[in-house]
Amino acid sequence: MTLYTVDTLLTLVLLSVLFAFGSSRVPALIKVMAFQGIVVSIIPFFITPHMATGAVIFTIATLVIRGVLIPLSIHLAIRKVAIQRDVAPIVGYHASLFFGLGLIVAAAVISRYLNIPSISDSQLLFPAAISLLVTGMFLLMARRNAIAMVIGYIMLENGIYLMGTTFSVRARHIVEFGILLDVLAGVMIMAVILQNIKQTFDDVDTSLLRTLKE
Amino acid sequence: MVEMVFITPFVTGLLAFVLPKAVSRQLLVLTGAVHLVLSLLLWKNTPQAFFAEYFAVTPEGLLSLLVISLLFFLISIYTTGYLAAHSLKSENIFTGFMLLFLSTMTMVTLSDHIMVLWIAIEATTLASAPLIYTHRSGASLEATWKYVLICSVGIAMALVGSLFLTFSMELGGVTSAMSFSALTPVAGQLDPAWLKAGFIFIVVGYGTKMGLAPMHTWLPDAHSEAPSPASALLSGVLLNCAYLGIFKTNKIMVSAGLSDFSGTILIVFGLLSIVAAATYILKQTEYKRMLAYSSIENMGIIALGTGIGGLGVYGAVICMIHHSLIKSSLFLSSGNILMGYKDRLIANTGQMAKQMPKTFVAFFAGFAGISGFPPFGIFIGELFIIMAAFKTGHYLAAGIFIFSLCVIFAGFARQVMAICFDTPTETDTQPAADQKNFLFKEPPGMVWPQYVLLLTSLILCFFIPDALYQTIVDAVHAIGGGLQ
Amino acid sequence: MFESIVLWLAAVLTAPFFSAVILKVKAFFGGKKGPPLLINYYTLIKLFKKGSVYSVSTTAVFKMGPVISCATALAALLFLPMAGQMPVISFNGDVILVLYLLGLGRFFTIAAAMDTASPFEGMGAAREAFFPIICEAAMFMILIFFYRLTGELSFAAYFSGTGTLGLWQIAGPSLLFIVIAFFIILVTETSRVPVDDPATHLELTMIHEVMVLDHSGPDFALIELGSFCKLFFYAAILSGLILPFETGIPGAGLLVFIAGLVIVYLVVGIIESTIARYRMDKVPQFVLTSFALAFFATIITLELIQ
Amino acid sequence: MSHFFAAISLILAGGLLSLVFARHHLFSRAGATLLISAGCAWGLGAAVTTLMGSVTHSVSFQYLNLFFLAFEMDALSAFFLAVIFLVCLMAAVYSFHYTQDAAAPVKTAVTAFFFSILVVSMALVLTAANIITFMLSWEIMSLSSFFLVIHDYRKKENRYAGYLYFVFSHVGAMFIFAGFGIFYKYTGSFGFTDVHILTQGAKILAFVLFFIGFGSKAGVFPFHVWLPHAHPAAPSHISAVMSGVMIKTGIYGILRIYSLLELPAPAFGYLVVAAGVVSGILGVVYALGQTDIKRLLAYSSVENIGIILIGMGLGMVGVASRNPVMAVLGFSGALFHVLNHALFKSLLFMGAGMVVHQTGTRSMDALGGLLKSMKITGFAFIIGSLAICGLPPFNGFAGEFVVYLGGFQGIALDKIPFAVSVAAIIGLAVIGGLALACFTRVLGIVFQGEPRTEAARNRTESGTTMLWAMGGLGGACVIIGVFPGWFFNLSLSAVSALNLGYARIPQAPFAQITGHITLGAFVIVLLVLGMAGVRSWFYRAKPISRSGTWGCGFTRPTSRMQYTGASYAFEMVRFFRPAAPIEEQHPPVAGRFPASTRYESRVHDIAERCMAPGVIRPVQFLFDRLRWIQHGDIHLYIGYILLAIVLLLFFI
Repeated sequence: MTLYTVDTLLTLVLLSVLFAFGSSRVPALIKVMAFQGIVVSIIPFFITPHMATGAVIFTIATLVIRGVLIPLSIHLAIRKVAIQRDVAPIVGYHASLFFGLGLIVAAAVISRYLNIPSISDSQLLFPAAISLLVTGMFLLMARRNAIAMVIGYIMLENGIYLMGTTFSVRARHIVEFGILLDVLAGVMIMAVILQNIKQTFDDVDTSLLRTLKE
Repeated sequence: MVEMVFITPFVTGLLAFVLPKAVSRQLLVLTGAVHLVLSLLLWKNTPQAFFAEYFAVTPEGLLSLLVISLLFFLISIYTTGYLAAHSLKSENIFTGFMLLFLSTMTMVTLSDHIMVLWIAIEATTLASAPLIYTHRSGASLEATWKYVLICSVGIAMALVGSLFLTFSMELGGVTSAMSFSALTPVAGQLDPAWLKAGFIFIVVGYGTKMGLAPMHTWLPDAHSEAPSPASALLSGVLLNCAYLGIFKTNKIMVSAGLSDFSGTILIVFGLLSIVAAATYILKQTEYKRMLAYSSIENMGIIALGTGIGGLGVYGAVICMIHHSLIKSSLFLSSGNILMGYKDRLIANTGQMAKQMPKTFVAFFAGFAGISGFPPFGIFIGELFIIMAAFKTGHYLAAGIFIFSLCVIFAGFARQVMAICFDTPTETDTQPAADQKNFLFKEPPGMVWPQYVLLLTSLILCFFIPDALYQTIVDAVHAIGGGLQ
Repeated sequence: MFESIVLWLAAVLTAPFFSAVILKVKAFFGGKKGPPLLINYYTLIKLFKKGSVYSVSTTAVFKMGPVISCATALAALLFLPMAGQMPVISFNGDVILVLYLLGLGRFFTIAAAMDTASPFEGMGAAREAFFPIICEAAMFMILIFFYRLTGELSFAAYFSGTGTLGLWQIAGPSLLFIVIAFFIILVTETSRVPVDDPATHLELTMIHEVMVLDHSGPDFALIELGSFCKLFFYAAILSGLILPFETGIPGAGLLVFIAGLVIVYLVVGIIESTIARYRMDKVPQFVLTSFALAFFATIITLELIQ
Repeated sequence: MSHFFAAISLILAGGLLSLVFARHHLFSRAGATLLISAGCAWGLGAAVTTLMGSVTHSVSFQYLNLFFLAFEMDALSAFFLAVIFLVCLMAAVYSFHYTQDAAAPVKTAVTAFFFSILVVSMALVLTAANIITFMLSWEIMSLSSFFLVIHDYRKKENRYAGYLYFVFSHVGAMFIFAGFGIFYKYTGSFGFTDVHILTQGAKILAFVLFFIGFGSKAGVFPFHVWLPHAHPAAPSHISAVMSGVMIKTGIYGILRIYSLLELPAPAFGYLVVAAGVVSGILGVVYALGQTDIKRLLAYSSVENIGIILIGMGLGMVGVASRNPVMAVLGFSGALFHVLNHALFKSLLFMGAGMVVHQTGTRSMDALGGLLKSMKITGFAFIIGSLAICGLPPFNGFAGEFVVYLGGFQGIALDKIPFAVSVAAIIGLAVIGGLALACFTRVLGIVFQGEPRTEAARNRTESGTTMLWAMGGLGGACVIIGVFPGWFFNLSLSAVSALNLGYARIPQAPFAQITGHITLGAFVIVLLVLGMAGVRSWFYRAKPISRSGTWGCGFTRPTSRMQYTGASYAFEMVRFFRPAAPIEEQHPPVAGRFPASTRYESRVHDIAERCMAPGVIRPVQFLFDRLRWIQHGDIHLYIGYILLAIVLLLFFI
């Protein structure tokens, strides 16, 4: 039963990945990201049959931060910065979409061959994590829109979190929480920078940020 | 009470946001002094940490901690003069984040748990980002943006690497705490494949922060855009903190018997960084960027020495200490130059020997030291590294290293001599060229910190107190370095 | 020893006489009676009687010039074995000393010439500095040749007693090259035709003569005497080379030696009256040939000896 | 050894004192001069006693808790030390009046300070007995001399010179580093003791590396480019020290390494002789082409280094071909020439310094006729010139004579050694002739004839200590030239420290050689005196009148009609044209009554010409290809991170 739910959740994650690849508008991207954050952070509930209260509290905290606070901060950043809505792709959407599909397949194949310690026997966990990682990287590298890049970073972090689920349920939550705070603070600072970028260049196209070079 | 050392600056940093400017300046120096005292105490009697699982006093950590607090103290003194001469719009934010930055870096040096180390290092990024953006210019904004994003991504990689370490623990059936001190003895049981993968991710991740090519890309921008005291901190100690992460991980690799693997990777990154530095120093037009690239070079040298092992590790540690001392003094002097000439371009400076004799002495001595001339310590470090490279048969590495050193020196010397001796070319700086209109009078507070730093390096080149020597030796032995 | 000193004195005294031979030969070719054979003595005495006029530009160096150039020439003769006799002084390496002594003389001749601030003398000095460089190289090549044969490094070993004869026996053919090379060196060092023409009247084309334009009276006499001795020095070497016959009779050796000298001087005279001087830029090649000859000779001997 | 360190600390004290009391100009100068010269004298004494006793002192201090700074003074070091202290003593004395312009007292003090550092570091280089010590003092030596080169940084050419010198010395030091690296690989220790255990190949490689490294300091031909720029830039007493002794530290290095390697490979000898002949001939040819008097002297240092190398090379060939006489003659001749060159070259630089100091110009063609007004300087310079041309009875001859004898020893050998010896002898002969031309030129253009410009008109010499120094050095040149015996024995005992495997070198046969030199000297001196007597006898009561030089028909010769240095040297330089390209600039003479025209010619240094296209441009090209990496686009920056990871993952 639990394994089934876990797999469905992970499929949702993969779906969000595809959306992320395909979506051309920043708000949509944010929604995808928020959804993804929620899904990712409730997974531990289903992986571990009976959780300690600490784990429960921590997972809820994660849910709040990943699912609410982070998307909210980005959203506010956009609100402040009346943004132009296109993510300004370097790689086109269709190409990205196909890349995403290929990526998921590749991730699944690779993780077959890897010898991964896992307390959940879900086959999708690791592939999903990898594809989240790479998605983040992809958005960071293939979108000129600064907001899209920040979102990419967040997806990267989501992926890492997913990869660490197995570890996080065992580890001291204080440590996990520290990581989480770091991510949050990082996103906050990025949001601030986004606003400043907008104010200085009244645009968030990072192609404007190429003055410092040799 | 180990934690006090980083909690104190954290608290004072928070205070500095709210206190009036003058007070917070004093607070900066005061905290520096207190921090210095605390870390000296820590060094004298290495106590147990309260959260023993997360924090511990390790020799390599102690070394960087001592360097950090000495540097910060001197830099804070310089900073007061700097802030007096150079009014910032948001001074409190500057001072506050300086202190937070100090606290996070201290945390790095003391943290023993893999994840805590990661948290601390990521925290340094976040604490230093506002420092880079102090000038509120478009360029500084870009620099900050690149700094935050690239470093965050890089360090995220380091987090992945740390996770891989946990995997290797799982597979190896190691149930000890995730602290370096706990893992090092049992490293043999760890699953080698995941360990290697973890090392790769961690080296790339922390290497991004340390400024190893090709992940160094943020470094010259950030260091050149930040106000000079901040650049001095970034270049002098932040890089060491990142190096600490690699160093500790390498410790595990060595005791797991994978030193060849890790060594080769470190050597490659080291050489790449040195060559990259040579590439950009050769025709550099801005002196702060030049210094930044020279930091990349020195980080490369340190990585190279660590990778070579044996005497090279000793050389690397010596290089690390002296690079911090000398490079921070150089950045402070560059601050004076910037104030004097109001220009970042080397072409618009000149005749510093006449205009700013005190700064000139500091700057030139720093240059001589950083390019491996005695009586400054980097000379010894480079000597040892070269010797070790030959000893261990890394002839190609030694060749590339020596060649790049020559190229770097050629470039560096030309720029520095242009700054110090040439007559300014641009017409708009002609007034700056003659003494009357040359406004910047070097206040002692902005000169003798450099002298103290250089003097320390000079003394350490000839005499290392036994206690410090013992610490170094412990650190070196920890990753299988020898002294012969 | 005593004979050596006597011979040395004789050489110094007769050097002017032999130079007069050249003049006679030239006169003969010119179909003239020519000056008496003692002409040079008359000139010297006349000069010694005169006073001097010194240029205001000159310094003490100008006065040192004649003294030292003459002294070096005399010193060179001290080391030279004549008529198969041992020289006054001889030790291993005296050859090098002699060559450098001549260099010393040259140094001061040039210095004295530069002292006058005259463009022509400067020109002559430049040439005087240039050509002997190649001569020295050739001389040392010849020394290498001799050393290779004898293993000795002194004139005495080459030209006294049966030394020369021995040389001919070991390496006759290549010694011919040496003789020619030596003759070229003689012509260059003593600035005769075809390198330089002592009888020319155009300063632009002079080498040695132009350098001494400003010397007068006894100074000039010393210079003349010095150049006579220098010529005698090389001629003596050549005569030793071409007539290496060692007869037991004491007088005969001397006669042979004098005969050799006369031959050399005659040849110099004949060349001087038959060949025109070379253009200045041809001279270096000409001098280089002497080096080439000596080098060639040495190479051949390498074959011969093994 | 304690004496040695006492002397060194005295010298250092002098430098510091001058720095501390920089404001009190006279005091700081006097104090520096006194202390430094006292220290030099003391050190000289210590060195000479060591040399005559030919004992080895050694001492070592702990360094960085585990390593040692080891010092050792054997006969070889002592010999070089004696030379250095002697010349530096004279230079210190000279500097007192030379640096008396109170315009920039601080700068003077700084110069004195770095001068003392230079002296001390040179002394330490010569006594260093392990890698760390050696490199430490070596680098300090380079650094301090660099500051001396750029002491007058307002001139652009001085800055260029300083830069060139800085880079060259650093690159050279890197080669030395590499050489020591090879040592360390095999010995595993920083000491020099068991270097001989290296393998044959390693020894040869190390020797080549060291030869390049030390050669770039000594000014061996292709690596000499910095020298003619740097030496003139320094103040003259410093130029004297740099040209006279500092470059000798390179020679010392080569000798020391050779003796450490204990490998009698003939290849070393061939290499060294070849380098020597090339440096010697080209050095003097370029010297002949110079118009700047100090540059000329610098180039002639390259020439003399060539002579020294020829001697050393002959020695090495001698060792290789088991001919002890040749070996000893070669090495001792080279060492003897080290001493002699130090003396006369510093003498010449001091003379040039006096000229430049008084006339304010270094261009020879602006000078002339100085001998009339600067008697002492002029005659000192004449003595120096005679000595540097290797003419008897001066010290230059004594050294070259011994080298010649060594070369002729090689003639008796066959195959390559024979060819090498021939090259050496002919090379020496040509060098001697060219040097004669070169220095008659300097004399004639600078000191003789008539002043060519106002700069040279009735300039008198001043500065007592400067004259003392020159007088002392000139005297030394004559004394060594006439009585070389004792000094030659010093170099002999230095040779015995080279551990060539000859138990101890008998001095009798060499005493014979020096005896011959003395004999020759006496002959020439007596004859000259006699001739002078004859001359004065003929001149007694004779009318002596003075008038203008006969202008060969020109009624009104002017001083500008004098033969210039360029035209004096032109033919000779053109003889070596491919190696010494001459660049001429003159507008074509036009019209029936041509207007006043101009003519310039300069002789180019082939090595300097090839440096830019041969070395610098390729390096710059290589690195320019890499510059695009830092192109400012964050997306690709992140890409680098990914790339690095992906590439590395393949190696698991």
